[in-house]
Amino acid sequence: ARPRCPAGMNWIQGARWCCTPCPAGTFLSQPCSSHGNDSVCTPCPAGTFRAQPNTSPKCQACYECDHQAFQSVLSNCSATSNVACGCEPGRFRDCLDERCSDFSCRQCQPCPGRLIRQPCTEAQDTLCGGCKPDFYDEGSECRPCGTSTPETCGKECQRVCGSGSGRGAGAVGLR
Amino acid sequence: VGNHLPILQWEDKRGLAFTKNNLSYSSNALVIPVSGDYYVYAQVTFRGLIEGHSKTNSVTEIITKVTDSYPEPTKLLTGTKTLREEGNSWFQPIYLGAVVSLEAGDRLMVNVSDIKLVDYTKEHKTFFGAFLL
Amino acid sequence: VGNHLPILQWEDKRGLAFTKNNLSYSSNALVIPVSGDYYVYAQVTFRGLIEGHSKTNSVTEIITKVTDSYPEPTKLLTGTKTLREEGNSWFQPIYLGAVVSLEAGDRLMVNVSDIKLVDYTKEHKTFFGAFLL
Amino acid sequence: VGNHLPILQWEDKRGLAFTKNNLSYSSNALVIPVSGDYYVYAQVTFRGLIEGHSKTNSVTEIITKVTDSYPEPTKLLTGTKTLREEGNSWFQPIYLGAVVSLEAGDRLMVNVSDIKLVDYTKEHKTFFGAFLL
Repeated sequence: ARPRCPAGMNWIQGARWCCTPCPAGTFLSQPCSSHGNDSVCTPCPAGTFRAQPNTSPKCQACYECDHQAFQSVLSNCSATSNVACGCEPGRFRDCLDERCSDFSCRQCQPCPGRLIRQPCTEAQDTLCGGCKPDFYDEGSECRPCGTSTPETCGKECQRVCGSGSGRGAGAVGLR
Repeated sequence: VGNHLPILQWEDKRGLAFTKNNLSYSSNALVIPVSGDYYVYAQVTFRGLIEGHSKTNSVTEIITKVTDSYPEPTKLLTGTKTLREEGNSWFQPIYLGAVVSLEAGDRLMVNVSDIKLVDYTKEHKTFFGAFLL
Repeated sequence: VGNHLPILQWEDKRGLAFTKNNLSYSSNALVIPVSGDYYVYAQVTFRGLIEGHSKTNSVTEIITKVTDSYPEPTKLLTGTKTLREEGNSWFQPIYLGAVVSLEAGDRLMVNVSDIKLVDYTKEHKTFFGAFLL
Repeated sequence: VGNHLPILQWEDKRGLAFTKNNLSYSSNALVIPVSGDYYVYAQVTFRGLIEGHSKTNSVTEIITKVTDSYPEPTKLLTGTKTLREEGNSWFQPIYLGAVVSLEAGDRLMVNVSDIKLVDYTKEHKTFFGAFLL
């Protein structure tokens, strides 16, 4: 059975006594002597970290952001913290599950012809609202009044665009 | 930030289960008796819930280490799989195994994404173990 | 009720296959030479049949023990997976592995849900083995 | 015909990774120091690409041996699985492990069907190793 270490000290299996932990950002490269407070701590090598005081023989490997999934680095891995990943601009997190430790970054939907009820954020896609002024609802799309013709302008189109639809048709054409 | 997924409980004496050479089981964890390299493995069979309300999109199994030398759990092995199962009667086993360096006193646990989805009914479908090299 | 799923036959000499230290292979089974704890493993790659009539809903692999001390086979490890494969050209590997306590003379076999679905064409896709710890 | 699938690169020192007893890692391969029987294993977690142009129908992982005694790589273990994933954010782990007889100087590598589909972001999701029995 192992004796209990005083508060703030860790039992070291190899040395078989208690040592003061190394600070975050370092690891225990050599256990203390029996005095307990002379642990040899070495900085975490590049690409590794320790976020908390410890008596670990090694540091943890940093994660990497998944660039193939359009993740971006929110904060780089440092000696005391793992990398933090987010989404590239114009994208939001599509989480694998509630914890969202695995996610890919989907493009925010543009809401063509619609009002934006809530802009796209890191955590959530754009929330589209109703049709913009001068756009009428056609099935699941919002179409500009300018593109409708008397023949194609149904009830909703007439309600939004008025009977003289096609207003402002002007010289629209392919160039 | 630790890993707060539910921890599985295991049978360690009856049937095919056993512990020996001071490798013991307590509080849902295998306790490492001597420092060294261990082959650690676990299989979890996940299955759908007949009257499952929500659709399951993915299942995850993680073998985790808790150690005196560091205040947070460390993920050792992770198996995560998305599911495209219509209906609820589905089965999905996830096997994990690898060599890890462990210290005496370290504790090994198995975490899962949703404990309700684990098929605990048969010891040969869901199991967990380790041996010293 | 014993487990009457078909038993796979194995190659034990040619190519990557071998047996040694008196662990032998006979009548579709590995024969345990000395009592002890063994890591037993097997992978079966299942694949769809091109002109398969019926749709395959699931595949199952079981490592079974037959022992003199008990008249019925004992299931040691089971991997079972439901399938949602349209068409017939599908592949599904199932890997199993764990430590089990065995007696000298025990025989280990691999059973499968449907022998016609086993990809036996390449030794590196479907394999079976055990080693004494 | 040799096996020309892309070869994965590995971390061999940092985090959970380590090599010892003269089993070393160089040029994407584990190098076998002494002839004998080894348990060789690897897990690759594959995941879909968000704007993947082509739909992925299958993923394959192969543990391969290159040896001085033969000019072509030898496939030791293969895990191949078809995918029926609508959408692109899918995850699929493949684990392989078995005992193989190796010669000193043999080199072990992991090949995959498509390197872009490999989840390289976390050391506990994709890993590779071997130990002498």
